Amino acid sequence: MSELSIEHCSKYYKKNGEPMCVLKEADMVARGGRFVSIIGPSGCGKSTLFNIIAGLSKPSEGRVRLDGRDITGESGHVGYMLQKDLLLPWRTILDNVIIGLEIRGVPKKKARERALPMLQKYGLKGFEQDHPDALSGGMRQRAGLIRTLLDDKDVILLDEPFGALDAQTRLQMQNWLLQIWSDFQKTVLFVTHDIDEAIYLSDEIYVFTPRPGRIKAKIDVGLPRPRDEKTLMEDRFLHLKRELLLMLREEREPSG
Amino acid sequence: MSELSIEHCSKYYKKNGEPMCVLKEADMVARGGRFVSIIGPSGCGKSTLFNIIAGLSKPSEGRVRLDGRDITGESGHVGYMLQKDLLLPWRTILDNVIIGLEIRGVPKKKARERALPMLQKYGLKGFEQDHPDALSGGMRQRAGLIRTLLDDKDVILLDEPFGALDAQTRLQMQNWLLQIWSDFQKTVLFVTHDIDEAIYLSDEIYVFTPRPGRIKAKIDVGLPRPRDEKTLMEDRFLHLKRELLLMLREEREPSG
Amino acid sequence: GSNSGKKPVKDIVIAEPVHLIAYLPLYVAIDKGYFKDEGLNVKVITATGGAHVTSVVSGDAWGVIGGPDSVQIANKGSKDPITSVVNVVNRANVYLMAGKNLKPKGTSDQNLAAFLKGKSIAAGRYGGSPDLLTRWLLLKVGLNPNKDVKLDEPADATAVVSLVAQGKDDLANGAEPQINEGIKKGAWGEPFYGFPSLGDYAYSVISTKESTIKKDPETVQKVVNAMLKGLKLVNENKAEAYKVLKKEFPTASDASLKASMNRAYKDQLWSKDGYISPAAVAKPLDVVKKTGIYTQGYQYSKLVDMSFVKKAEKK
Amino acid sequence: MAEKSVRDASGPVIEDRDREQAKIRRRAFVGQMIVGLLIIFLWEFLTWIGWLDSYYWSSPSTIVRTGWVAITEGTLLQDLAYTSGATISGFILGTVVGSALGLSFWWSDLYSRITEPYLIAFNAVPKLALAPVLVIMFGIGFDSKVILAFLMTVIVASIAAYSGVKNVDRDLEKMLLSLGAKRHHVFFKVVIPSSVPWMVSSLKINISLALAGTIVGEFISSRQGIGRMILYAGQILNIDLVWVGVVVLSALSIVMYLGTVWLERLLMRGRTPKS
Amino acid sequence: MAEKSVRDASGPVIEDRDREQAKIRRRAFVGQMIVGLLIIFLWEFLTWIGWLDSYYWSSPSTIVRTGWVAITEGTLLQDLAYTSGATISGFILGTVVGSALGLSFWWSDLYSRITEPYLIAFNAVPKLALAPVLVIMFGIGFDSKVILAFLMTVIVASIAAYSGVKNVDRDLEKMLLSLGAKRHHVFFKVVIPSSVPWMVSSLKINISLALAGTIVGEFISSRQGIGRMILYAGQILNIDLVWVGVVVLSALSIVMYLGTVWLERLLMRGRTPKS
Ligand SMILES: Nc1ncnc2c1ncn2[C@@H]1O[C@H](COP(=O)(O)OP(=O)(O)OP(=O)(O)O)[C@@H](O)[C@H]1O
Ligand SMILES: Nc1ncnc2c1ncn2[C@@H]1O[C@H](COP(=O)(O)OP(=O)(O)OP(=O)(O)O)[C@@H](O)[C@H]1O
Ligand SMILES: [Mg+2]
Ligand SMILES: [Mg+2]
Repeated sequence: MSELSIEHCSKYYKKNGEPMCVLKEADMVARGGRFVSIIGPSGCGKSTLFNIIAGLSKPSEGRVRLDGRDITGESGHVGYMLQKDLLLPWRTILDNVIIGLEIRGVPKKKARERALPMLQKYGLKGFEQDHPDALSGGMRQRAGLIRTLLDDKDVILLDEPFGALDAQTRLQMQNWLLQIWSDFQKTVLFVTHDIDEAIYLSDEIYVFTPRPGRIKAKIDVGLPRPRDEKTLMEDRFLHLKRELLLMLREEREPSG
Repeated sequence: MSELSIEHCSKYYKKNGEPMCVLKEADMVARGGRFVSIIGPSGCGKSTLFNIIAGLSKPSEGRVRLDGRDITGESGHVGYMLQKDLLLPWRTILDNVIIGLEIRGVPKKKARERALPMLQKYGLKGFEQDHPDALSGGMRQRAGLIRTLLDDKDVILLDEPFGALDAQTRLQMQNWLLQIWSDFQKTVLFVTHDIDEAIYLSDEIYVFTPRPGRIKAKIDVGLPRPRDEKTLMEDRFLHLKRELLLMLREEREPSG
Repeated sequence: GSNSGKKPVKDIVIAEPVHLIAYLPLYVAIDKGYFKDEGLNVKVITATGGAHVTSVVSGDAWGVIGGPDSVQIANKGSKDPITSVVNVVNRANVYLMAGKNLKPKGTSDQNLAAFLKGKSIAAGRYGGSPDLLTRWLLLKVGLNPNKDVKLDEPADATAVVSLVAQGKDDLANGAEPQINEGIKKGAWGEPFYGFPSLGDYAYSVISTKESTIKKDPETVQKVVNAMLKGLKLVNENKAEAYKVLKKEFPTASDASLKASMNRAYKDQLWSKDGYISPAAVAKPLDVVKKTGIYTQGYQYSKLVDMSFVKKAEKK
Repeated sequence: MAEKSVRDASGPVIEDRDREQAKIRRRAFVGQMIVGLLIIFLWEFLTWIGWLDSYYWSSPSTIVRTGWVAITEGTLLQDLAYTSGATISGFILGTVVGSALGLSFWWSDLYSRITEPYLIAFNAVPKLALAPVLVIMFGIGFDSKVILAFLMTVIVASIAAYSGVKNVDRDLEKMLLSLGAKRHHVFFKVVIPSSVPWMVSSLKINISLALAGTIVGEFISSRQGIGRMILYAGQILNIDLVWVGVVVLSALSIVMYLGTVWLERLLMRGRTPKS
Repeated sequence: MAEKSVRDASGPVIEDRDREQAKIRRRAFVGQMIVGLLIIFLWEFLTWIGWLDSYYWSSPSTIVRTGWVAITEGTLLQDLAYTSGATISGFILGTVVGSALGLSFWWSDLYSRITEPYLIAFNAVPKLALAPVLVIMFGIGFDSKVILAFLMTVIVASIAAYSGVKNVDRDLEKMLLSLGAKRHHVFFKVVIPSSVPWMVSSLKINISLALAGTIVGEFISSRQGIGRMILYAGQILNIDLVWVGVVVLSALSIVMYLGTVWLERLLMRGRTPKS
């Protein structure tokens, strides 16, 4: 039940000699076991923020804390699924998903035994021994997600994991993710472009402004759990959807 | 106002010596100027079908006709935006989008003049001289779409063009695509995973079964045009959405 | 060769700069088992670019067959100089050939000077004995090798023939089998000048390190003994010598080998007694001095040690 | 043309990449044979009618005859074994050490930038020029040939591996780091495997460089080997024998080339080619 | 450590890749200088105290002295100009022709498969062995050195370009075809540009091969050039002068290497490195 807090994080790059701000004073808290989504236009610094949280990039200012401990710039504390699928083309799918376990020193054989049922359960049955090239985009993304989940961290960052999945699998994966989340009590930070998805999955939604990314609003979803497909037709759902659509339309005017 | 018809197309691969069917007896007609969407689970052969239509791959059986003319195996008759963004990393964005014009022999300078306003209009202002690496995923996809549109074909195949776009741009692009489509009377074949998107954009929706891909249903949307954000809350819209969700859930059972 | 398992066999390596018909006495001594009889197992390695001498200096080879001049040059500044112990080739084995339709009036210095001036010469590799001798001759007849003639100095013996054959050069220097090949090819006729006319000339001698002579004089003696036997056979038994030659150069044509042998005997190429006379050493060292390759002096007594040859003769 | 093949087919056309590849391989083999025979035939013919001077160009039939003599009366086969032994040893050594070196550059940008020009300078020094010095350093035995073959290959291998290292996808690195990987994990699990195609791409160049290194070593000093045979043949103006050496070397290099192709396939196994 | 640098910063830390790169470049340069000076110092010292035999190893001070004599009284500078001229000409020729050849393999799998082993075999033949034939074919002038430098580089360049061709993303090809491109469009707009990194990766290897080719050409026959000087020095066992040649060649190859680095940067300009 880890709590992740982002305190006043900013990120500047230098572009052609000029400093450029891509993320501005982000303040967020993901309380233990909560499902928090981030919605924002492309290029507003969502992946940058995730890189900072995962310790892969240092913020220009601000801190990241996990259960109060300062983890700014340190990697390995949170699970992170990057935006690209990033499967290693020379490994089979099975060997791709166990790489996190391998790093933690789990013997290959044991790691494979642990991963195999998961692959088979989540639609990669028969593809365990194939190389990523042989899979369609959706399948690759699934493998990437399974790899992150096998890493078994309390806080998981998911950068548009379902962006490339088809509608069916998407729904299936959404439910499955909710299942995992409630079973394992993980804190999830989730980037998505899909308003339905954000509302359906989250406890809270952060809405970002266009570049330089700033938090524009924080919305409490407040829909009862467990949720299912009927949730999508509920009034509260449709109300939130309209609200978000409006917020995003507002955003659009200055940029268009 | 070109009409595209796919007649009984199938595709077999040989995998480990065994023939494997990835697309089975697809029969489709996209009448001139219509907007036709395809929804189906990942790996069901949607990209395979598009490759066949674009003449990049030959069907194992069946024919493709454009306005009655057999174009099976011939490329260059339809506009095609592949699933990956496929921007050339060594060209600037501006030079990337004009490549189709270059191929048709338009002088570079003229091509640039034609492309520049389009880039600026559709959210790539200031990035014309950047290389694709410097752009976020969404921006790259936009550039790819602009490239396809500049190619100026009557029939356009779009393989999940908005899969990587954020919700705002997505809505914006959807409307913009509808604009283009009605202005230029293009016939559009559109692959998507987003049910909302499919209903919002299309005249007709084809639903595919999982691999081997077969056409499971054809749905007439029948929503009045022009459509706007209010359409998303209409009864007919919600009804169609529920219907499609059910259809996809049915599909899920045997595969899960 | 004959085999003897009586004495413990010692392995010895002798480095040669090229694999040459002129070194026949060495090959004969190996083939006929003269070294074996002395309890030595001799192997010959070919080492180019000056490496034949350095391999002795570095201790990889026991001895070297080559000119005493190159030995003296290598000795400059060395703490363990190389010393020559037995003579093998006692004539300057180099000839000058002229392309067709070219002929000097005579071989006097004036005639040669007049003939050579302005000609282009395909000489051997720069710094090699044929090349140095040619330069030396040019200086001797009063020409400047760098100005009055054009010297092409290919590293490869065959190139000398092709340069003249193609008319790119007027003259060439060289030895057998080049002479015969050039005649066959129609590049030139018989040589118009032969350096063997210089008389005794220590062209190829066998040398080893001073420390070897001090520490292991027995082995030096054995090598000298065997070499003298080899020289004797070559000088006295032409038929046997030819057999060994044929064996050593199996792919060369009979005509070419015969021509080489004939010229060698005609010019008394091989030393009769293995003795390196002070006059024979003086000539090559004069060549390197005049051509500016090595201008410091030398001491015959330091460069040459004839005690082993003398001891062998006494027996 | 593309249309026809579809129309004429009676049943459905099943795309089978493996079989197509096999077909191309077979055709290429036949083509190679034809080209080879054509070269031999033209060579023989042109020297026979005198268009090429047979003194310099020899002729295939003469070369075969001379080669036969070299095998039966000379030591061609031992020479061949000597040369190929040294080449293969040097090649393996050079490729392994060079690849390790190139990969090690991943660890520090500073270290790699400092080291690289020295390696290049060292590589560029023509070994034959160093004959007297090399004898001192490496001696005159079999080892010295192996060392020269090694020296010829090690730089190319290291540059290839370094190119691979520089082209590693940084995002893969990020992904691994996010899984809590240390740098050595990234190195062994991402950097090395993703550099393999680059390293493999240098094999074909390196095998011929190794051969060249061995030959140079034999030129400098040797009792055996094809290089020594060629040198000797040149000195006694036996141009036919020079050609025997050249032909044997070419054959050897083709055989070794095929060996590297096989090795390449072995190392690239499991990596489906881009389709 | 990583944390500190963030904490200590008073203002926001602005990430600036360009400046970091410049810093590393500067440091690498300093490092190279230090390593170079260290080598020279150790060399001088070890020969001075006698750990290295100064007869073989010469010493930096002796080399400088001998080099000065070679410049003032000899023809070292003309030799240098001759060698570098031939090297650069051969390098440019070989790279251009070789790259064109390698790229041409894209047009036909069959053609490339048939041609490749012959190229490799041809490349593997040590040029020095062919001296007599080469003299006939190319003569003994400046041209023959350029041609040898060309022959050394052309195969490596073609193999590199061919590797690039084989690694072209097929989807890019598809994309272009879907835009109605003919094969020549794909070739010029996709195949060539995406092979550039591969071709560029061969430049560093090729510059030293070109130098080796020139030196070999000078060995075969020359009136000028560093190779001829070294050969001559070795012949007369002037090991100090051999070292002068070696040092000059090394310096030349470092300069040429830096030239290729510059060229590489020029050719790769506009391709943002993977971040
Ligand atoms: N190394 C860098 N140097 C300069 N600018 C950078 C660098 N990395 C990212 N940027 C810029 O930072 C901005 C934010 O990028 P980021 O990838 O975080 O956006 P995002 O919100 O994840 O977008 P998307 O939804 O499209 O993935 C972009 O405009 C990008 O151009
Ligand atoms: N060259 C090939 N050889 C063998 N099988 C292939 C080949 N190309 C594609 N396939 C298989 O064909 C099936 C359909 O692939 P396709 O890319 O058309 O799916 P898709 O519907 O576009 O999926 P997605 O929505 O994930 O993009 C996949 O299972 C894939 O593994
Ligand atoms: Mg992102
Ligand atoms: Mg697809």
